[in-house]
This record gives sequence, C-alpha cells and structure tokens, in this order.
Amino acid sequence: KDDIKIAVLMYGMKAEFVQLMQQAAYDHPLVKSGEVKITMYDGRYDALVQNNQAETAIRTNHDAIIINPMDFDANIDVVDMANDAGIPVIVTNARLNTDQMTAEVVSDDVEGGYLEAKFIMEQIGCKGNVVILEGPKGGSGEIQRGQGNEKAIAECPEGAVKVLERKTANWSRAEGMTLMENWLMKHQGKISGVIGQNDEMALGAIEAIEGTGDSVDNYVIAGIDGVTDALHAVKSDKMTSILQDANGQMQGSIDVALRHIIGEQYKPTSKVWQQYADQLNWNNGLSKRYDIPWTVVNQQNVDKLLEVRK
Amino acid sequence: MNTSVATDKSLRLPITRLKPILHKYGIVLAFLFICATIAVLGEICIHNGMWDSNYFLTQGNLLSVLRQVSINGILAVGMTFVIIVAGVDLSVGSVLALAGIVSARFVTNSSNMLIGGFDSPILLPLMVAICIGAICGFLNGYIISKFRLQAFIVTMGMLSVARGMTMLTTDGNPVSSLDRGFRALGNSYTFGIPTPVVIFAVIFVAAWFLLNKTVFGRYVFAVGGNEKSAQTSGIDVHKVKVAVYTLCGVMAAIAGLILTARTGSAQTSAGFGYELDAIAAVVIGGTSMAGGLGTLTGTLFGVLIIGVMNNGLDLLGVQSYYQQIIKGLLIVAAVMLDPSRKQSR
Amino acid sequence: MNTSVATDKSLRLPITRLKPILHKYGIVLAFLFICATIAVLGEICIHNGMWDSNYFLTQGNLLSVLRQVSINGILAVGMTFVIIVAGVDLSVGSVLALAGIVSARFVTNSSNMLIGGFDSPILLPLMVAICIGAICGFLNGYIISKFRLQAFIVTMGMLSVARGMTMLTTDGNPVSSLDRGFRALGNSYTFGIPTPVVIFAVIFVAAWFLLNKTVFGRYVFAVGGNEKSAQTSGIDVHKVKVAVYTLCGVMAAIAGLILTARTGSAQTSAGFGYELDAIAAVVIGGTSMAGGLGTLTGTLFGVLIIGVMNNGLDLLGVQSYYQQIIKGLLIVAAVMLDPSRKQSR
Amino acid sequence: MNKAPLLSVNSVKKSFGEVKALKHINFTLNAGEIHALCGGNGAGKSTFLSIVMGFLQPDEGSIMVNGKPRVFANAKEAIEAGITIVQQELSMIPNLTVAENIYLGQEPRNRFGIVDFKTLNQRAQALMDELEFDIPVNAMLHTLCVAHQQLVEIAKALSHSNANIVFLDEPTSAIGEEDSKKLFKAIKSLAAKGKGIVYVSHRLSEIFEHCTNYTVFRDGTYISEGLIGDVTREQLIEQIIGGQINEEFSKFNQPSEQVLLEVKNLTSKKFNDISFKVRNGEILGIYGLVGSGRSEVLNAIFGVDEFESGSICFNDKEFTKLQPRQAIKSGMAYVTEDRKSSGLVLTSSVGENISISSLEQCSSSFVVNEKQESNRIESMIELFKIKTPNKEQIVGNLSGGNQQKVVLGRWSLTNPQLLMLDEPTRGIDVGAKKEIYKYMSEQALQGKGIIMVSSELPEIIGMSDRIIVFKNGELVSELSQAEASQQLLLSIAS
Ligand SMILES: Nc1ncnc2c1ncn2[C@@H]1O[C@H](COP(=O)(O)OP(=O)(O)OP(=O)(O)O)[C@@H](O)[C@H]1O
Ligand SMILES: Nc1ncnc2c1ncn2[C@@H]1O[C@H](COP(=O)(O)OP(=O)(O)OP(=O)(O)O)[C@@H](O)[C@H]1O
Ligand SMILES: [Mg+2]
Ligand SMILES: [Mg+2]
Repeated sequence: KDDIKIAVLMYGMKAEFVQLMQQAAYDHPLVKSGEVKITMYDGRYDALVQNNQAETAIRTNHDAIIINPMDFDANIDVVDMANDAGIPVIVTNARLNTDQMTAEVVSDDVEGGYLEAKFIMEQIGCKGNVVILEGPKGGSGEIQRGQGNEKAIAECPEGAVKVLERKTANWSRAEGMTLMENWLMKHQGKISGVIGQNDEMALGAIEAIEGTGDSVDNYVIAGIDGVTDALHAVKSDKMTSILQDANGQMQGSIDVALRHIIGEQYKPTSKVWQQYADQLNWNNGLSKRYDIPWTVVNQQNVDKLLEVRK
Repeated sequence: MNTSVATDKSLRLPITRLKPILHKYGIVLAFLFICATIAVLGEICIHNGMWDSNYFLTQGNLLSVLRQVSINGILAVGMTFVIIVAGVDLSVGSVLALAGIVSARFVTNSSNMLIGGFDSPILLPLMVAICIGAICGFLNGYIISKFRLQAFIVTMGMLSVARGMTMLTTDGNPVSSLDRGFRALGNSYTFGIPTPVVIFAVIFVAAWFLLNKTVFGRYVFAVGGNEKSAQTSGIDVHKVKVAVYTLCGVMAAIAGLILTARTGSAQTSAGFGYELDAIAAVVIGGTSMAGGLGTLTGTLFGVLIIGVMNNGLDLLGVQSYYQQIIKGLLIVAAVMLDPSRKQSR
Repeated sequence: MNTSVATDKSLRLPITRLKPILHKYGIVLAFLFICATIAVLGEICIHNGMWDSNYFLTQGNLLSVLRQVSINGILAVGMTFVIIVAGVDLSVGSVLALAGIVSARFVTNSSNMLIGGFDSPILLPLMVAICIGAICGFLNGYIISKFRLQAFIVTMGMLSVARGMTMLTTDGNPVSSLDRGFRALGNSYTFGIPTPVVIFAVIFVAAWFLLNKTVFGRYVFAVGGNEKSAQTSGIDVHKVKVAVYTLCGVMAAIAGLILTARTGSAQTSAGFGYELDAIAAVVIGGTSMAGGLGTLTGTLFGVLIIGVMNNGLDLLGVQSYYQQIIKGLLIVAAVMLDPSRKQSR
Repeated sequence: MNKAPLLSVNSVKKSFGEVKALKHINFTLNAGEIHALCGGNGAGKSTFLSIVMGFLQPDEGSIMVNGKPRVFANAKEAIEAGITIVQQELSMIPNLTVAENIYLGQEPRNRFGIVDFKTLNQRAQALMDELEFDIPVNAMLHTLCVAHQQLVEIAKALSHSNANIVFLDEPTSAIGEEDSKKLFKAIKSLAAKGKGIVYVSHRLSEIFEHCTNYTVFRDGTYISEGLIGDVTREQLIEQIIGGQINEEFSKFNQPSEQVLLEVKNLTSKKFNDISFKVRNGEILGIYGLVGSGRSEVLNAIFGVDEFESGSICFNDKEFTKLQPRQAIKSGMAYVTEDRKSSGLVLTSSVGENISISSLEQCSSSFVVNEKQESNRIESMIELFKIKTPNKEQIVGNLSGGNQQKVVLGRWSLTNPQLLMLDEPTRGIDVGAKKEIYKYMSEQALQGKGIIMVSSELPEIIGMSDRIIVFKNGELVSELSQAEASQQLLLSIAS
C-alpha cells in the first residue's frame, strides 16, 4: 500500500494546546518524510460534527482515525464506526466512555488535577483559602481535573484549606481574568491559592491580580497544560504549570495507529518513547492504554521546554 | 419596512408572477453551483491521486449529508415562520438542549415497557420534549407580543434561561447510555433512508402545507408584512405570533430529541450556537428579516447549501482556517447569486 | 415600517418633549433597580456573615466593573450606529480578534523605538488595528449597500472570514509576551482611572456628539427610518451605510487592541460571541432593530446593566447555572421596565 | 329598515397626551345615507373613525351601533358588528396578492382551515368586475401603483357583504376621475341597499355631487350637521374653517421667456420620448390618468429612477444621469406622490423631517447649528400652518394633511428654483389648499419654475400656465390654460 492516510479529529481549533497537538502531528518523522499523510478535522466544539467527520474520514478511505473527542459519551459513535469499517481508532488527550477503541493515548486528567492542587497545598502548607477556576461545567476535563483537585485538598487536615469560590471561566483567559477580579474585590487578602484547571484561566488570574496593583508573590497559582505563556510565567516565577505533553499524546497516537495499520514490523519513530523510557512502555504497540506522563514545570526544566517551542 | 429604492420597482412589475419560480431558481442555481464546484474539485483530487473515486457524488455521501442537515433543517423550518412574522428566535439552540436532556432522562427511566402498543422509549420522551419546546416557545411569543418587546432580546433571555435550566436538570452532567430503541430515532434507517431524514421530510412537507395552503399561513405573512393592517383586517396578531414561536420551540425540541438519539447522549452543551446556522439557512433561502416575505423551499436549499458546504470542505480535507474563510465567502456568494434577492432587504 | 399599533401611539405624545429624558429615565430605572437588588442582597450576605462588608458598593469594585465593560462598551457604540441604520454587525467579535492578533505582531516587533515622539508600542499597532477594522467594516457596508443584501448574512460571512484569517495569520497560535509600554493600554491608570475606561469615555463622548449634533448623525437616523425617503431627501444612502459599518469595524478593532493589551496576549479565540453582548446592550438600551430609533445614552446603560449583572452575580457567588437563568430573566425584566420601550419594535 | 340609526355617537372625547384630538364629538348615521364627514386637517375625522372601528378607545362618550351601545376593543369586533373602513393611509400587505389582501381575515376555507384559492380568486375577480376596477387579482400588491393600491383597499372594504356601515376616509385622494366615478356608482348602490356610508373628503365638489348629508368637525369639536341640499358651498366652507375664503385659485404669476428646465427625448421602460420645457416663473401642469407615467417622469428628472436615453438640461447644465443629491444641489425639489413611503421618515420628528434636506445650510463643518435650525423649522410650521403640538412630535402622529404640509415645508427650506409637485394638495383641506396655491404663485412670481402633477381637473386648469397631457407613457398633447377644459383634458387623457 503506497502512502498511509490518517485522519485526526480535533474537537476544535481555537485553543493553543490544540495547535501544539496539530503541530506535533505534522512533526512526526514519518509525516515529515511524507510516507504518512495527515488530514486534520476541526470539530468546531460540537460532538455531532466530529461524528459526521469520522463518517467522512472513513468514506475517504483513511487507514486510521485519531480522535481528540469533544465529549465523553457523545463521540462513542466514532469508535463504533471505525470498528465497523475495520480501521484502527486511537483516542487521544481526552477519554471516551467505551473500551472498544483500539487504544487510548492520554494523560490522566485526575492525576493532572491532583498534581496542580497538590503543588499549591504544599506551597501554602495546607492552610489558607483557595479559589478554583473550572472548565466548562459537565465537560470531562472539568469533572476529572476537579476530582484531582478535591483529592489533593482532601489530603490536607480536615478543614485546614477552605475553597472560597469555584466557578467556570470556560477555559478562557479573558473570562478567568474577569472572574478573578470580582473574587479579589470580595476576598481581598484572603486568597492564598488559585487553582486554574487550565493555564489560560490561571494566566487570566495573574492579570487580574496584577491589574489590582497587587503582587502575584502573595499567591500560589497553578494551571494545567503548559502553554507557552504559562511557561514564560513559570520562568518569571508567577505560577506553576503542569505540562500535558501534546507532542507525546499526538505522536504517540500516530505511532500506535501506524503499528496497527502496518503490523508487527513497525517500530515507533517518535522520540516520546525514549523521552519517557522509564514511565512509558511501548509494549509492541498493543497496550490498550498509554498514559503520557505529566511534567511539573519548574525553574529547572522550564528553559529546556521553552527551547522546544521555538 | 420596504426600503428597496424606487429603481427596483421597475424590476418588480415584470417578474411578479414568476417571482416564486425565479426565487427558487436563484437559490437552486447557487446550490447547484456549489455542488458542481465540489464535484469538479473532487475530480481534480482523483486526478492527482488524493481521491480514489469521487466520494462526493456517491449515494452514501449524499444520504449522510441529508442526515447531517436534518437537525439544522428542522430548526430552520421553525425559524422560517418566526422570521416571516418579522421576528427571530435565538433560543432554539438552548431549547434544543433542554428538551434533549429532560426527555433523555425519561428514556433511561422507561426502557422497554410499553405504553398503548407504542414502545415508549420513543413515545414518552417525544411527548416530554414537545411539551418543553412548546412551553419555551409559548413564553417567547407571549412576552414578545404582549409587551411589544423586540424578539431579539426576549429570545436572547430565553437562550440564557433555557441553557441554565439544562445545566440545572443534571447538575451539568450528560445523560448517557440511552436505550437502543430510542437511539433508533437517530441512527436507524426507514425504507433505506436515515430516519432523521424521513422525519425532516415529513415535518417539511407539513410545514410547507401549513404556510402555503392554510389560513394560518396567510396570517403569518400578513402579520409579518404589516402588523398594523393585519390587525385592521381583524386578524388576532397576538395569537398568530404566539402560535409561530410555539411552533418554533416545538421544532427545536424535536431537533433536540434527534440529536440526543444520534449521539446517544444528551449533553448540556448541545446545540450551542445552532441558532446562527438556522437563521443563516433561512436568510440564504431568501426570507427577509424585515418580515412578510419568504419561502420554505428557499430555506430547504439554504439548509442544503450549508450542509453540502461543510461536507464538501471536509471531504476535500481543506484546512479549517481556509474552510472558515471559504464558508464565509460562499455564504455571501450564494446570496448574491439569487436574483430575487434584490427585492428583499 | 412603524408596526406599533394605533393604541400605543397615544403613549408617544405626552413624552415627546421629555422623550429623551424619559427614555434615559426608563433604562436608568432598570439599571438602578438591578444595582439596588445586588446591594440589598449584599447587605443580606453581610447579615448572615457571608460578606464582611458590602463589596459591591466599594469604589474599587465599581471601577473594575467599568473596566470590565469598556470593551463591550466600545463594541456597543459602533453597534448602535449600525442598528440605527436598520442593520446589524455579527462580525465584530471576529474583527476584534483579527485586529488584535495582527496589530499584536507589530508590537512585538517594535518594542521601544520611537516614532515622532510617540512611543510606538502603542502608536504603530493602533494604526494597524484601525486600518484592519476599517477595511472589514468597509467591506461589510459596501457589500450590504451595493448589492442590497441583508446585513445579517453579509456580516455573518465576515464573521467566518475574519476568524479564519485570524487563525491564518499566526497559524492558530497566540501572540504573547507583549511589550510593557503597549500593555499599559489595558492595565495602566490615567488620572486614577483605568485607561480602558478613559478610552471608552472619550470614544463615547465623541460618538454621542457625532450622532446627535452633526449632519451625519441626522442622516443615520433618516436612512434607518426610511431608506427611500432618505434618498429622495438627497441623502447619499450608500455613503452613510458604508461609513456606519466602517465606524463599527474600527470600534471593534480598538476593542481588540485593548483586550490584547489587557490579557497580555492576542488569541485566535478572542472575542468569540462578543457580538451578542454588544447587540444585547444596544437593544436593552432601547434602540429598535427595525431602525431609525435609538440613543447612545441608552446603550451606555445597556452596557452597564450587563456589566453590573455579571459582577454582582460573581460577587454573590451565585452558581453558574443559576447565574445564567437570572441573567436571562434580568435582561428581559430590564427591557420591560423601560416605558419608552413600547414605542419601538 | 329599523328606526334606530345605524350609528349614533355622543360627546366622544379623545386625547393623546396633551393634544386633545377629539374634544366633543357627536355623529349620527342613518340607513341609506351617504354622509359627508367634513373638517379641516387635524379636525379629528380619522381619529373619530378609528375610535368607532376599535383601533383606539374613547376617553369618554357613548357609541351606539344599531341602537345598542358598543365600544369595540379591536377591529375584529367592529367588523363582526358590520362596520368596514377604507383608511386614509394605505395599509395593505405588500407581499400578498390583490385577492389575498381583499379577503384577508375572511378567506374562503374548508373546515380544516385550508384556503380555497380558486374560490378566493374567483370572488375577488367577481368583485373587481362588479366595481369595474381592472386590476389583476393575482398581482402582488407591492407591484401596483398607489392609485391601484387605493382601489384594492376600497374593494376590500366593500367585500364585506354583511357590512351595513362603510367608512371611506379620503378614498379618492389618490385616484383619478375615472375610478372615482366607479367608486361613487358602487357607493350609491350600497346606499340604495339601505347601508350607511360615511364619506370623508376635502373635495367639496364630490361631496355636493354625491352625498346626502353632512357633519362638520372643527378642531375636534362637533360643529353642525344637516342635509347637503340645505347648505351652500360657501356655508359649508365657513363651518369647516371657521371663516370665509373665496375659492378662486389665487394665481398671480407671470411666465418669463427664459427656459429653466428642458427635458429632451427622455425614455425608459415606463415612458417614451418625453420632451418639454419649463420656464422661469411658469407653472406647468401635467395631467394624465393613473399609470400614465407622470410620476415616473418626475422620478427620472429628479434622479430617483434611472432613464435609458435622453437628457435633462437644467439651468443650462446638461445631465444624462442624476442623483437626487445633485438634483437638490442644482436647485430642484420634489414632493413625491406617496409621502408615507418616499417622502417622510415616519419614525423621526416633525422638525427632523423638515430640516433634513437643508441641513448643510444651517450647519458649520457638519455640526448642526440647532438654534438656527429650529428657527428655520418653526418658520415652516408657521408658513404652512402645520398642526402639531411642537416640532419634536413624531411625524407619524400628525394628521394626513399635516404630514403633506411637512413635506412641502422641507422643500421650501431648500429654496429651490424648480419645484416638482406630484399631487401636492392630496389630502389637504380647502383652507390649506388655498395657501398652497398662493405659495405656488408666490414662488413662480419670484421667477421659480413649478411642475404640478395632479389628477384634480379644476386645480390643474386653475393653476397651470400650460398643461401637458400624458397617456400611457407618451406626451400626447400640450395646451395653454385658456384652451384647457375638463372635458377636453379627460378625452385626451383617456
Ligand atoms: N397617535 C397620535 N398621537 C398624537 N397625536 C395624534 C395621534 N393621532 C392623531 N393625533 C392628532 O389628532 C388630531 C386629529 O388627527 P386626525 O388624523 O383625526 O385629523 P383628520 O381630521 O383626519 O385630518 P386630515 O384631514 O388631515 O386627515 C391631529 O392634530 C393629530 O396631530
Ligand atoms: N396599470 C398598472 N399596473 C401596475 N402598476 C402600475 C400601473 N400603472 C402604473 N403602475 C406603476 O405604479 C406607479 C405609478 O405610476 P405613475 O405614478 O407613473 O402614474 P401616474 O400617471 O403618476 O399616476 P399617479 O398620478 O397615480 O401617480 C409606477 O411605478 C408604475 O410603474
Ligand atoms: Mg385623516
Ligand atoms: Mg404618480
């Protein structure tokens, strides 16, 4: 079979993180070399649109589907369709409520939520008040990262840490900023930690704090994803970010997909497998689930990470 | 408000009678133009080996386009009535979600027991959905007409309220793993045609008949064309408006039911922004937002144009940035291609 | 088309002379009502110990409300003109993003060198943004007026195109780590007032003067009220329309610049859905989407109502579901409270 | 026929804010009457009819229909009680057909509410035939000329077979002689059937020719009533305007030799090879039947419509293409035939409507000098005696005649050299007509040129120095004032 076509179904294209994943896909060695062709689909933040696009991808004879699903349940059809069509389907980044997929290459959001909250708990020594900037209500991201947040907070002594406010800012920096501004009005000097369920909202919080003339040094702020601005913020010591490895998730998915298309003889070509050699096991590409590890971004590793983004 | 300037009065006189035909003609032209373009591009793809065959023109693809448009289609039918009475309904997306999620809960509760021979997985939720849609629509219409408020702002309020209620019913969680029998509504086939398409077709024909053949239909045009003289002629403007918005709400609810059945889960975020697509379809179809002027056939083609556009661009694997640009241009182009356009504003 | 029915004409006469005042009065009433409610709820919160003091009524809070509304405010100013000429502009959100991201790139390139005494981190991007806004707006206006198409569909096309372009310029990535001097535009203070608020104030006053004191302003109302009559009265309808949409585009661009400066990064997703808030503010402010009627003062209070609402509900820690429901209800309530409302439709 | 009057109204009052539209109104209509309702502009005629029809509610007073006290909440009830109306302002649905408009609200339908279009069109056609109106019943309404729309409105009112009270508010103001005749024929047969007709008009000749009774309102107050037979024209006028005027056309201008406007071989879809001159100080009358293309020609001259060939030479400047803007700048003014759709901005105030075309003259660097502006506006309100509480009044609230005066005021402010008036006295009361004629003469006397399109023979003969006659788009004849007579003009035109 001459060139291999893989369909990548993104839930949307507006977030920087999605851009990183997209970039990672095009940077995969075999894609670069042209042996593998990638078709990107923009799900426009609508589960149904993604299902329709899966239909389209199958119709146009793609050899595999990689889906970054909009919804935990509503996108299960994609897996079923792929299975009926007999092509491998890899779920990446977010999870799907089924076990019928060929494999999933994800980072456990509960873990991510735990890590960021845990970091904050340590910094504030398990005492004081925190606020949580949540993702869109009911989304799997919000639910699972939320669970992680709770878990970490629960590990502090009963009632030691109080969650003053929690509300969605829809992953958006602008909304996060406004929300934080209003909270600051209300809880002047009482907030010691800000848990942003993603970096954008955390960055918004930083803007809000600085906007009121306050200094971020008086707050412990954390976010998830490790978008570029967040890395810069970490570098200038304003926050901490839990890096979700877009590159790892996407290139990992492509390798797994290729393994199922080509078969035994395929050897993974992405360097993620060396990068996480100790935590991540290729297992001949047959594992049902690959957990791409999180990286807590700190002064030590931030410069290296920023390099990659250039 | 007929703001078309004197110069095109002259245009009108000759085409008065043919207008409906010409009107359809214009939009059909636009539609065919777009299809042709995609087909041709497809051939090119085949030529340079990107496609093995012309995927676009396969029966399978065209059927799935139809299925994909059926939801927007149903919304657009209701929206056509609303826009003809010189209104607009921004709340359809939210009402769709609310109806979807509430009725979905009745599915999960009612698996497989039978109500009067019907298998209730469909019947009960359907009734629930329709009630919800009717209530939301009724409220829209009643407030707009009773207090003489602008449709835009009232339905925008409903957009917000209905979305909030949706979240509230399940505390933001989706309702999932729905009964097979119910899901058939979305993913089964009837006489080899996807069920949603069949439903859409039935609704469309009924609505067409209602708008063009019945007294109510006449009144809808009258109220939209000149509310004051409609009243002078003894038409109960209030009733007509309320009825129209209620109808639109019910359509949204049915669309919500189908969407839920198709995706197999009712999400709180469902239908977000659908109102724009529905309105776009109606306007592309030549219905004037100034009211009093419009056809359902036009709307049908408006819906198809949008659907084919999305499908075609995905088939061609056009990058999403370019997709948006092209889509924007095509929409405007489609409207320009329509000669009858010049009349309405 | 004045579709308000005979009976309510009667309302007009008494308030003719006072109309502007009464009109403001109505909306101010609504505004005060909402403020009062929040303040009272605040007191209750204090009483049962949820609040230590009335956070809502602090100067600091009111200032930050102002800062929060300034972006929507600037959009709404442009939108008011557009809606008065019986149009609408759905593209402001996308134009905002496009202007923001393109001009942001000029910031990063131009750190700290000086152009004719101005510190260019602001000057150059400003010029770029304004150009982009003007071009988009001009295209909207030109196409709408030249081909007599409906504003809704044309600007919807622009919404899609501009968003696509935004993505394209940076291949979907944000432009970040912007020059301090530039960011001052968003987060600095001028005479103790947040700079965005100052900018908004200046723009508002200028626009108010333009609409109420100049020949152009009169033409805007005439064109919106009855295009044909305006034309026979010797008004160059085309010019007026193009000018109005261009103005609206420029406003969107300036808003985009401020948003970028505030958040410190220009994002491809910026301004998504902002058009609805802007239109809502205008309509709440009593401007009729049928055209020909409206005031900027009304719009100002429309903007404030939306801003105070969001701020208050956040302060009160209302859960987001309820927040949406309440917001929806308040919007409609605000419109009902306004007596002058009954006139427009 | 029962003894009780069909309609008897007693001391009805109605005010809009501080404007007392109706101060004290009595009115009685008996079966078989063709009852003229007379009064100056703003006297309250339309408001009175609106109240009886249920569009408006009275503040005080009693209304008896067929001897029973009734106050209708809406038109539906009034129609069911057997009252129909032709409103002064055209109010039809632009995008429905003629037939659909006529039977709107009373469509022939089966029990499922399905419209029987066949019968609908047949009935409409039958009605049109009976009334001798030749208008295609399946044409979209917005394609008809004002006059034909008016006829449709009349047909609609007469379509209610059960109606025994018919209100006609200035039905003939927009239609020509021929159609008026047909209308009166219809009215008479209705009256003969024992129905009562209330007929509002400012054309006294019609009233004396066709009506049986009269009632006069002045400034919202009942003045008098009686049999037409018992009153002289002079007496009636005196009651209407509360003073005496002689009705001769006050015409005291002198045409000069100097040509102001020359139209050369103007041609378009609607008219063909039109050429004529207008001299300074001359009043040129244009007569023709409806649809003869008079307005179309004026539209072309003023640049509202394009024309295909020919040219316009104004002030020795040659134009082959014009915009209203240029036309105004170079000194033309145009009072269109349909003030509602192409004259006024109904959502704006009286003041704004008056000053809109001459704003540059009272503004420096685009900023309006409001002091200056309001002076100019007030001067026009005075000059034309516009009945409005103040210049901020929404123009849509003015009485029909006063709206017409607003348009005249606007153009007078641009101080034009050529005044084009399409049906200028449409809906204007006797007193005001007089003033307008005077105004025309004065302007002409100052050396301005005037073109007057009119379907009212007396006025066109009385006021014009020359008269040109149009017949389906062709200029068929030119006569001097001396040559012209009503019969002659009619015969040439038809
Ligand atoms: N809705 C309204 N608001 C304010 N004033 C009104 C309104 N309707 C009518 N008027 C005033 O009431 C008076 C009577 O108006 P009406 O239309 O009844 O006069 P009319 O006798 O019909 O005059 P015309 O012969 O010019 O039609 C006028 O002064 C008019 O300005
Ligand atoms: N018989 C007709 N059927 C339909 N439309 C017509 C007819 N006659 C004229 N029209 C249209 O109606 C408008 C009125 O015609 P026009 O005004 O030129 O005639 P006119 O001689 O001015 O009559 P009027 O004095 O009533 O205006 C024009 O747009 C014309 O095209
Ligand atoms: Mg009247
Ligand atoms: Mg005419």
